[in-house]
Amino acid sequence: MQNLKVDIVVMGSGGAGLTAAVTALDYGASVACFEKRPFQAGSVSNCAIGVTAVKNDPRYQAAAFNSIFNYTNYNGDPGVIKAWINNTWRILPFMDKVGAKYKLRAELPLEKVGKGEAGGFPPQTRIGDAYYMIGRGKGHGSAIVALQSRRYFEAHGGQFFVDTPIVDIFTEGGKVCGVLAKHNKTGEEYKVECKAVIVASGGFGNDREMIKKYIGHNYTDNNCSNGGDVLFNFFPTETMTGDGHKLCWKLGGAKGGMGINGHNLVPGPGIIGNTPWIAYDETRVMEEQPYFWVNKNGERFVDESQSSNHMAMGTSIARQPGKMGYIIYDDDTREYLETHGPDFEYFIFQAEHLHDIKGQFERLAKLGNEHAFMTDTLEELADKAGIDKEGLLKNVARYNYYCDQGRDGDFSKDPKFMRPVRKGPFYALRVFNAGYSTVGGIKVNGRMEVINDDGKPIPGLYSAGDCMVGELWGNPPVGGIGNYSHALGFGFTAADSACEYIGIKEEEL
Amino acid sequence: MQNLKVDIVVMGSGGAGLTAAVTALDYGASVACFEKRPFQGGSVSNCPIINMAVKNDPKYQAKAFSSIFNFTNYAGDPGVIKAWINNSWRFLPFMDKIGAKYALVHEVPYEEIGNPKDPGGFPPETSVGDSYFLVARGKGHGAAIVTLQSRRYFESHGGQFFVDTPVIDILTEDGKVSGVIAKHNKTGEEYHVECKAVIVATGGFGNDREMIKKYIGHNYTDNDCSNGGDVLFNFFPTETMTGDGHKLCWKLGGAKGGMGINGHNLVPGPGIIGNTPWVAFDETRVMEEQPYFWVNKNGERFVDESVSNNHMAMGTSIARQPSKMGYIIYDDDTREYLETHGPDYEYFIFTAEHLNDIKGQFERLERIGNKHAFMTDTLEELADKAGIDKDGLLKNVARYNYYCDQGRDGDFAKDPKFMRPVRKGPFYALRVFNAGYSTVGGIKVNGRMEVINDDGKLIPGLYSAGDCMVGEVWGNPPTGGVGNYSHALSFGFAAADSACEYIGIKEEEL
Amino acid sequence: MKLEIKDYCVRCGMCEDLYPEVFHLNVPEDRIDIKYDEIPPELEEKALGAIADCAVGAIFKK
Amino acid sequence: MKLEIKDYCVRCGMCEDIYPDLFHLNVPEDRVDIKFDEIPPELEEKALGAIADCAVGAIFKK
Repeated sequence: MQNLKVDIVVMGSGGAGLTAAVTALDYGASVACFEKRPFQAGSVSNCAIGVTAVKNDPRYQAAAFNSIFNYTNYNGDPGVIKAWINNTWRILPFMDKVGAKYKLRAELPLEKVGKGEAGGFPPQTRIGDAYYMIGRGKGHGSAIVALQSRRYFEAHGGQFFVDTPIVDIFTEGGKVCGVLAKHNKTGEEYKVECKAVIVASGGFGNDREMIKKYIGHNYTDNNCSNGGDVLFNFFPTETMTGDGHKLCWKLGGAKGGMGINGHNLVPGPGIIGNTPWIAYDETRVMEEQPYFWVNKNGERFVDESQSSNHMAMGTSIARQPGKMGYIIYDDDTREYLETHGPDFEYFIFQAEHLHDIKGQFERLAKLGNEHAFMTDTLEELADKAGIDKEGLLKNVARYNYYCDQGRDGDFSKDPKFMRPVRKGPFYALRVFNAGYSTVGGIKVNGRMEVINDDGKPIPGLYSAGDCMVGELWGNPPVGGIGNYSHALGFGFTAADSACEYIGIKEEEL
Repeated sequence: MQNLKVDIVVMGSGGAGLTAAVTALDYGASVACFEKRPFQGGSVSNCPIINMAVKNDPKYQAKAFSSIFNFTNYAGDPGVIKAWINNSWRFLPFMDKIGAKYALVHEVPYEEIGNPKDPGGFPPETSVGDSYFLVARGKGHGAAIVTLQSRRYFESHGGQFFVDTPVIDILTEDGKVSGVIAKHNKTGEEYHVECKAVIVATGGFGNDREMIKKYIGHNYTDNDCSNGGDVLFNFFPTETMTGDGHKLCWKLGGAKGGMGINGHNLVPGPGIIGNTPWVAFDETRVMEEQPYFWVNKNGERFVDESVSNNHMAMGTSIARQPSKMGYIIYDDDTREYLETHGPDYEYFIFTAEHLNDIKGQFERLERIGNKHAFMTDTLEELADKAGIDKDGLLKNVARYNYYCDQGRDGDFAKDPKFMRPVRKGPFYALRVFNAGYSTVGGIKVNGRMEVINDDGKLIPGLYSAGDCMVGEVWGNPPTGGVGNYSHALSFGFAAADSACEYIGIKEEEL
Repeated sequence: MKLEIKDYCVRCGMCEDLYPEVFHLNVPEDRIDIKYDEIPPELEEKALGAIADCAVGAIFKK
Repeated sequence: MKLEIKDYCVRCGMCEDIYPDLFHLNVPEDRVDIKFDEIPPELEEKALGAIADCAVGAIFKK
């Protein structure tokens, strides 16, 4: 048993945890950061390449705040929304400080805040300047930011423990007073006395019961074979079990809104790897095209010009029976994709033209992928893909009628994306929701203080990152809601509040 | 026991039920409409005075559709949204047909669809169509005339209308709707009706406490909010809205759709609200809409108060606060400002240039025992009397006054022109709850108003329209500000179209 | 003067809001009660007001 | 040529995605396994590729 005494303990070393740890350290607090896995970075080790930063200018911040609060149908907590938006400018000096490089990708003029063109995200959520983080090799920038934050933290007196999850948080007279951590391999216990704890333990993508109970989805493997409907493949681990949620709830913390951040994906061998950047084939690009989507009953369920909008597709697929959708091409469109090229670009794989789609489908079949189909007739496609035959034939005829008329009588889709589904062979992809991580569950206020059902803070208990970001939305939609700047903005805020609480920093009004 | 045979039975005679009944009749169907209460009108007997209609032009309809679908964070059912928007123009010829008058009050130019210059009390993305005033009689509200005239048209064109006779069961034969059983409330007379299709238009379940708690998480309360409850259904004083249609559809395998509360924030208790929202007993409604200083039970601000007249914003924000209540607090300077300069926001039902003798109104409310309006000399006293956390209130008032003196809102970026400090006693406060006009949603339907099961498959012959299914417009409806008379009308048209196509007396227009 | 209320009255309760001395919205029985069989002379003017103000014109002189 | 992986490797599994013949992401053990103690000559070029491509530069020649 080791005994320690620090001002602040941080639980988790992802985007939010390390940002809070470094920020608190620089205010002069003594900080210990406990990481359950053998390394730093949490879920940002595997994804984020860009970040949003709203200018440190009240006009931009007010426009961004109103756009987001309105867009959540006012379900989001305005204090939490403000904490994110008003602290994103700090990302740039933070990256300079820890030595991570970035470059401006697109500046957003004031009049365009929340009103940009749609692209892959709802216009109301495009609220700040877009920066691209410079990664190393074929990797993604956020892994470097996390690594450099850890190096800075350790070099400036921060105590960093890997393989050592926090197993309990202690209180005295209702106030946080310490934690107990335990090394995964050696079993060594660390009894830490502290004044404040910042819980930054991320999502609970590996806890099947929590996913079913709180989000209503069934966890499944990468092949979506066990009748499940959400896979957490982007972030291949088995450690995300909501430890922070359980401890905060045990201490009386209320349950906040919960959802899934990720986006729609064709599962199964030959399509997805460990990290989303590596394209085994061009299904990711084919799935983003604004052509013809149906559900299990063969019915269209969305204006397909939203196909590249991950919130629109994630939420729409989650509403369909079996929580799955199919995108179907005929041979003319297959040829169009190979000659003219795709209408929508998928921002990760830029492909002018697609290549030998027939060959790619044959390869997937050879690898045993059960979610890509190539058939000569629609009847055969219905049988093989498990789509209601009568529904499919009726709705393909209806859609072709509208294509010939050059208007979409059902969902007012832009006629230029109306491609009939007529000439075999037919190509179809079955698409599920892929969770990158779960979002939300720990209820906090705008100071990142963990609050109970009565809105009262639990003194000394703070939270930041995926585990609390549901409060930004209230009842989070499915998909397309993740933003690396959340983790950073909330990390800064949690550190500020904790340092004000322990009395080493004044609150700036 | 009476036996009848008709093509279509309509359950309920509110805005959606009577619109469906009249529309089906005009397609040539034989229709019987069964109303549980002794009269027609349902929940529109007591409210709407304005209706929205999107022009019958694909360009306008497409823009309106995407504005709404986007605003629901894509949780709304696009087919249902389309059925609402693309049928809303049919309101105009329908009104002419039944002899009810209307007047255009605001035309929305194409570029302002979902992006109005002045959003008024609603989220900008939801103002998507032209607004028409429903010409009313006396001091009443236009919708009551529309349903009365619809009933008269229905009865005079061969429709069979039964009052005091709720449908108590829907019968099926090998999975298809085949009839209903209805029973007169007073005589006990039973009606066995053979039919091919049933349109369930039974509205909300505002009087079923268990359903409200279980499906929406609110606690029903009386008009004084005295039993610790947090939502009152005062606008529509009845005891009959018990979700009969929901229960029958669910029994037949219909899936549960999104459910919420349509209504808006209100100060409860005697002297403030009457039976109908049109009659102002005093000026609290106007005071409550002003963009000044709101706090929750812990004394914390919880919203950018410039949305105070936005009923979805305030309803949803209040629903998120502890005990689902909020307080709007004025000091004496602002009281005087309201009496001299007049309110910054106009409440579209009570247009008051200046408020009058606010002190006297609060004294009157106290005299008649209203427990939700407070007038005190000090903030400490206000905290005690109103049940607000004292140091939370004092701390946050000081913080707010600091920002007022600086002319900037560091918390929610409120427009500085609405930053009025809370400094000079006496202080006036109103405790505000969510008032449900009705519940919304619960019966899951597709874009053809066909009731569907969890697998998305339809129950042949079973349709639904109106408040009982409108949750599908939203997916997970926000609290408040979600009601729109045009929902009832459009879904009534759509349900009648689909039912008449199903029984083969009408072709589907693609 | 006697008053009667037609069956198509929509029970909105506005008559009680405006003329509480003459009308009462009886929610349990789902109807409007007129407080006097014979309207006293001093309330006759209010009764005429109610006839004019009723949302659906369901109040008549019997 | 021998390879080693530093402790700050973020287990993103990209090395397995690009060079499956050299690396395997061992999810239960939460580490990346190198498939050869001594890298065969025909795979040395790929090993150098992995060193360059690693997201956090955690792959080194021992």
